[in-house]
Amino acid sequence: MMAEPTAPTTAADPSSTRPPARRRVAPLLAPGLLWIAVAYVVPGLLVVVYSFLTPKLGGGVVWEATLDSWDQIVAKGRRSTAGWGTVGAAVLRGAAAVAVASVPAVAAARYLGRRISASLALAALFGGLVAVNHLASEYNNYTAVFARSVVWSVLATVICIGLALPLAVFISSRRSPVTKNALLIAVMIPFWTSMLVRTYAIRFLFANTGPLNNLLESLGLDRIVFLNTRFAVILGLVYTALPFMILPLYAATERVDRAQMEAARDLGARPPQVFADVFLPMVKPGLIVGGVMVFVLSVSQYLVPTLLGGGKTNMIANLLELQFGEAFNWPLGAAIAALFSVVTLASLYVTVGRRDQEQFL
Amino acid sequence: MSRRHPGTRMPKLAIGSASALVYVFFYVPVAVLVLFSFNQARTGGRWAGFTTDWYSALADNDRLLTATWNSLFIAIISTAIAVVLGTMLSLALDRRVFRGRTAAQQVVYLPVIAPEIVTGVALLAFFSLTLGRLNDMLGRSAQDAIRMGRPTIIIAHVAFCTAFVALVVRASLRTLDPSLEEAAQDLGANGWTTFWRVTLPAIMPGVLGGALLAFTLSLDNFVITFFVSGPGATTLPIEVFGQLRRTISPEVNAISTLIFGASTLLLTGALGIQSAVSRRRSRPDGDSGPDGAAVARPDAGLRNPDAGASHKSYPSNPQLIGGGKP
Amino acid sequence: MEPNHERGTVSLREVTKRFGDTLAVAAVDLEVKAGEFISLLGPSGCGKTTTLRMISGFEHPSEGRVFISGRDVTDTPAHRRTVNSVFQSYALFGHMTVADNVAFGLRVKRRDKKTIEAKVHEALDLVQLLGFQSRYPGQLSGGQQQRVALARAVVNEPEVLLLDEPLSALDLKLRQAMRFELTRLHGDLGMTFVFVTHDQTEAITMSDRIAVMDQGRIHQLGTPVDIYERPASRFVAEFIGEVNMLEAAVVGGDGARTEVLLPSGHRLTCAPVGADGLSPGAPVVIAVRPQRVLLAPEGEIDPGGHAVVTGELRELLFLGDSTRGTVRLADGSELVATRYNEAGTHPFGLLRPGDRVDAGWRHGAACLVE
Amino acid sequence: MTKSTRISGTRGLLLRLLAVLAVFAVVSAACGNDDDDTTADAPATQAPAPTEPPAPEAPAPTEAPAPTEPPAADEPVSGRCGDPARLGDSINFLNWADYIDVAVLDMFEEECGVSVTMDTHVANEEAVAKVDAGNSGYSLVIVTDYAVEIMSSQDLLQPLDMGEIPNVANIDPNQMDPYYDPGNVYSLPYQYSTTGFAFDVTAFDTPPTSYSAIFDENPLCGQSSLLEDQREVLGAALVYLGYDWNETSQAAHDEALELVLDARDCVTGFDSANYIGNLASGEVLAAQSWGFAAGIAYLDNPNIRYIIPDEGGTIWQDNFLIPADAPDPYTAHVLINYMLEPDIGALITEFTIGYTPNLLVPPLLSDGYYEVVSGTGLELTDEIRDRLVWQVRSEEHSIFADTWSQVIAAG
Repeated sequence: MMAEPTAPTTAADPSSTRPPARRRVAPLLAPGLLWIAVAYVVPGLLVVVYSFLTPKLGGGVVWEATLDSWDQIVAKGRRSTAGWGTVGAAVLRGAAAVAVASVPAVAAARYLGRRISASLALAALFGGLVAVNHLASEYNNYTAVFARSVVWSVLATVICIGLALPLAVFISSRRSPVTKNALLIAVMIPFWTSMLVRTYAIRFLFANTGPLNNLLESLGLDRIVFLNTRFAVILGLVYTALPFMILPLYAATERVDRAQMEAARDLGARPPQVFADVFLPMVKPGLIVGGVMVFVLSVSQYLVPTLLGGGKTNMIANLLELQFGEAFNWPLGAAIAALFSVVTLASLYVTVGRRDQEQFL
Repeated sequence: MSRRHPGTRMPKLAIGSASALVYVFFYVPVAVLVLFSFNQARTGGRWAGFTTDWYSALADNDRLLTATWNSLFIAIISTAIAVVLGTMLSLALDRRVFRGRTAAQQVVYLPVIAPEIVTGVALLAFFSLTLGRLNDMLGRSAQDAIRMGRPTIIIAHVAFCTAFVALVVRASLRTLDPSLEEAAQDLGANGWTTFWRVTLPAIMPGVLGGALLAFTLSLDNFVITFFVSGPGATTLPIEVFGQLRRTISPEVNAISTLIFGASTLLLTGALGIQSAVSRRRSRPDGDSGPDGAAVARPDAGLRNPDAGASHKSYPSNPQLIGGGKP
Repeated sequence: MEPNHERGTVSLREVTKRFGDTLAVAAVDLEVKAGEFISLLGPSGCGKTTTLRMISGFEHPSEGRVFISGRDVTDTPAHRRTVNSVFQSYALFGHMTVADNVAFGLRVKRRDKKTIEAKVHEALDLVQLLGFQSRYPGQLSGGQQQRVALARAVVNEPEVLLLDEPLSALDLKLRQAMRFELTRLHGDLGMTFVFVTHDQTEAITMSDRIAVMDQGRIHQLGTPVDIYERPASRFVAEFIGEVNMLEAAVVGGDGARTEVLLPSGHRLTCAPVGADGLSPGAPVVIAVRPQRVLLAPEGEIDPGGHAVVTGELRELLFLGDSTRGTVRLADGSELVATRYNEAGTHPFGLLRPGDRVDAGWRHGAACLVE
Repeated sequence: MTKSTRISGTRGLLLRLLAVLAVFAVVSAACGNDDDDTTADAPATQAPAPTEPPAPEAPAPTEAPAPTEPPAADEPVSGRCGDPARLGDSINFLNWADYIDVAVLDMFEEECGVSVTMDTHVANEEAVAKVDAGNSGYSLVIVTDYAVEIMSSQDLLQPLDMGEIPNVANIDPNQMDPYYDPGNVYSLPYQYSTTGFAFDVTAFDTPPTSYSAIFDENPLCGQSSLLEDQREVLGAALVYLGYDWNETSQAAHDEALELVLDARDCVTGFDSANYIGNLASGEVLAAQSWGFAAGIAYLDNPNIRYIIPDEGGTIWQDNFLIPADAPDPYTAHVLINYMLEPDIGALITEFTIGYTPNLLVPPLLSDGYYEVVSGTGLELTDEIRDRLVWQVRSEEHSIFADTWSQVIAAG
């Protein structure tokens, strides 16, 4: 009977909408919507306006319109020590990465009995990321920071998925709802203590003279520099954002119909096939929501690169902080922020896609 | 293709150990800070003997206590407002049809996807602009001027908390059988009664989950708070960030340990209550799973083997954390 | 026409419902008598649930008016209507006990405690669930939940009880038992039941009248016998029970009977179509229920009292309580006949697949306009 | 029976929420109580904490304030609290994080009845931005030299009324009339110090004397750090290359950038936050450092030494300021004067391990303080002073931010 449209999803013809429902929307919607609009939309527009104004020594702006900030962003894009050689090197590295990645990808595709072209596309994506990453590390400009932030955040998102998936499956396969909630709460509890303090504890653990390196040394291994490296920053990103992947992914896993997976097994699918063809599509909404949250959280992280990157491994937020802080160049900061927001939102829009977006929203 | 089911134990083991690893990942840093709070050495690193001195020192550390109180106060108020606004928003977005719904949706979830640092900066610009104008308009002098502080922090926190609450509550609204509300109306309940007696209890797990998330986010927010705080409104993360210039004082570890302990107790207590409630509402082995098979009951007329099947799609199971997603 | 003011009547006047561009219900007129058990029967998406929801107040008609007990309730919100519903998903309140679920409507109407307690007791007694008061819905079986939902609705003594596929979530045996239960309840309570279903057996066995719907329209409204024996359209005939459809053309006839010619060359007589017959040449369809079709060796059926066609017996299928024979006519169309099996005898005598057979039925099988 | 079940069912959910609130209420009540208790005994217990002696032989620097304490508690308010009629009840004070012994604030509150709400900043720019935003609510702000110039140029400050600050007579003339505030119209010195180079003496055969230890031949790759401060890092690079510390030419900056980027691979990080603890724990063995910070690290690790490299370093001074829109300028004047009292100044300097601009303070400082200063090598001789420059900041110095953004972009 579900075919009868009982809840149309688009704004319906006014005459067919029940008058009472119409009336009640505004009081429900207005307070929250206004609040968010005041705190987000208006200031957001202000940022755009600021990017066209003149900087003032001491912070803030002088209300004189200028294109300087945008000019500077473009100029900084040009003032780069890298040349075509770098681009060539990036292409070579990317190609090598594609070659290396496609071997296991094709093998996996054959094993899973799936189309090889999809695996090749994945390998190509990987190669593209490697190439972009190479460019990011060579180009000495804002683009580099942007690219780096995006690449690291994507990496953090992938790692978060890798860690959260087994955990979500583990939790949702517990039988008692109380155990489930206990495990979920155990995910949340550490986050009630200040993230700064926990990050400081991570610093201690990974320090050159910290317990981990002491352990390595006592095992007769060399000490490894963990802190202020990409490793530390990505670890920090994962640590900070992981719960935001676990919760939605768990919610999605909880709704997975086990019978379908059993049916797939019954039809002769191997476990990895069941995972890829049945399980993953079913938890896709959770992956999307979690992925979006982790990505956004990571790409704009300030504390993690500051505390664990030690000023040597920086992300966009550090650049913004410089302009709004020491540099006293709010308009340039605003321009970077505006560009950054556009890049983030656009990349989300492109990757998530319209249909899934509807699911997310 | 031959069937192959060996190693069914293997993935289970792998999943279990991977999960254990995640918990280790979460808790080792916490363990370190708990340990440090009992360490005699002032600067971390070496263990200089057990002490509870830092806890007594904490009692005298006004700055830290004030900052903690500020954080809690702001988190509680923001969460309270956000839960109301977020729930209302999710009801409007999920239960009503209106023009511009998509646009409203996009605005509501803006805080979820807007980079924090941009928001902080934008809010600073916005508040310094508007508060200045406001003070001029009201003719406030320097003494009684409206300025940044707890109110501005709360305005900012409520905004992003509302979005997260709306997200989580909407997820539980989506799994809610819409005819539940219709049934209430059908039985003569008006909008209010329906909401209070039927909808709210049914989505309570989502609402609580949203509140929990909002509270966590508000309590731990640094970047946005940093930009919009004012005199006397230093929160714990900001205080700690200031301390990082030297080294985190053991008192910070002590208060973090206390917060950790309190939240553990609190949530464990909540869990206990929840398990009692859910045990009362359903048979021992689950009220929703396919394994909630019917036990033969002293049923006067008709006996049937289909228990559980019918309400499976709309579990009333009070799950504390509703998850972030449909 | 003045709507009937008797308590328990429902009138739909030219009720139309559109969802965007979709026409869900198209100008439906329906008069439900007081105390009647009426079914809205039709396939998925035919508009029957939407029609029901316009009576209960969950949908507002795009056009037309809805009357309950003679009062125009078109603009009355659901919670002020004197009707109650049993939902397909039962929609029991999971956080309330059985007793609280049943008492909900009375509490909302602020009845006094004593009355509530007495009525809840009575209602639970009615559905044979006494002793389950303090259970939660999660602890009940599907059938029990179903009966709680019933009790919750009838305890309010609604003028009309609306049931939206209440049996569809139950398994076969339980469904059959619940049919009796519902019929019994209807008898006991004497209130008007509007019952939505896509299951023709349910509709036929329980209803006083059936409204067969498709694509937002009521195709036929009548007693189960009317609907079964004299389907008004090909859709109704096909939807209710199994039926043979034979294409034919009118060749003559009068007000009492219609002469038609089958493509296979047979001339038949069937019940009249319309008031004054049809002009020769008009295409019609003959609808014959399989159990009305006799099979016999060629030439053995008396063409006087019967309409007869001839063909080849393709197969005989044993169905347990009956046997089903399929006959292929000269033009390739097939005709099905069923016979109840009786102990020790072959239902179709000595007929075997491959035999040339006569298939015949008494004159008066339905003729339908195409 | 049915009813009670139902209610407790709903209450279960409510309870959960209430329980959350209840615990916080308890916590907050505890905070409230503590507020009342602290004032009495805070000064005694608070002071020692940050400068706890690392080794028994180092006399605790914190014993010093003790003799000054009794008069503080018992003396009549007279000279130290200004005019009671004009004095406010409370004052908002914006200071560097971890830059004052909070006992001072408690003493002021007890002695003069003014409660001080101190907020902290971690960058001058942050303080400037807050004041610049208007109606910051702060009556007293402490920022470093160049920030004073910026704020006065933006008309964010009000002139100080020296008549209300008699203790101005105590201030070292060397620290007065600075480039950033000629004639001390808007500011008075709070503490000052230098920026140089700190290292663990056991890590070097011959202690370094030049920035080459960081920029050219860093012997401690992975165990040394530079400050996270565009002006200090680029300034050091510029003087190492033979330019002026405040050089703004593009060519010089291109060179400096290259130098810093080369050094970048070897230092563990650009770090203004953790390096003090890192020096103390041995995580880092050499670091560009603020003078006072080297002293603090010395407290935990007596092998720490501090030098101003041959090429030079910076001298900087933190200052009292009263914003133009300060809610209570009078009380701010009184508080400034209070902090310029010798005993209070001693408390502050003992805590910060900076240099005091107050000529009456040095005799009051403890042996422990002097032990740290001489042990670390923090003495400010004339020879060293000659190598120090002030950081200047004006519009054209925005090139530093441009260059620095390249450093940030690099990794």
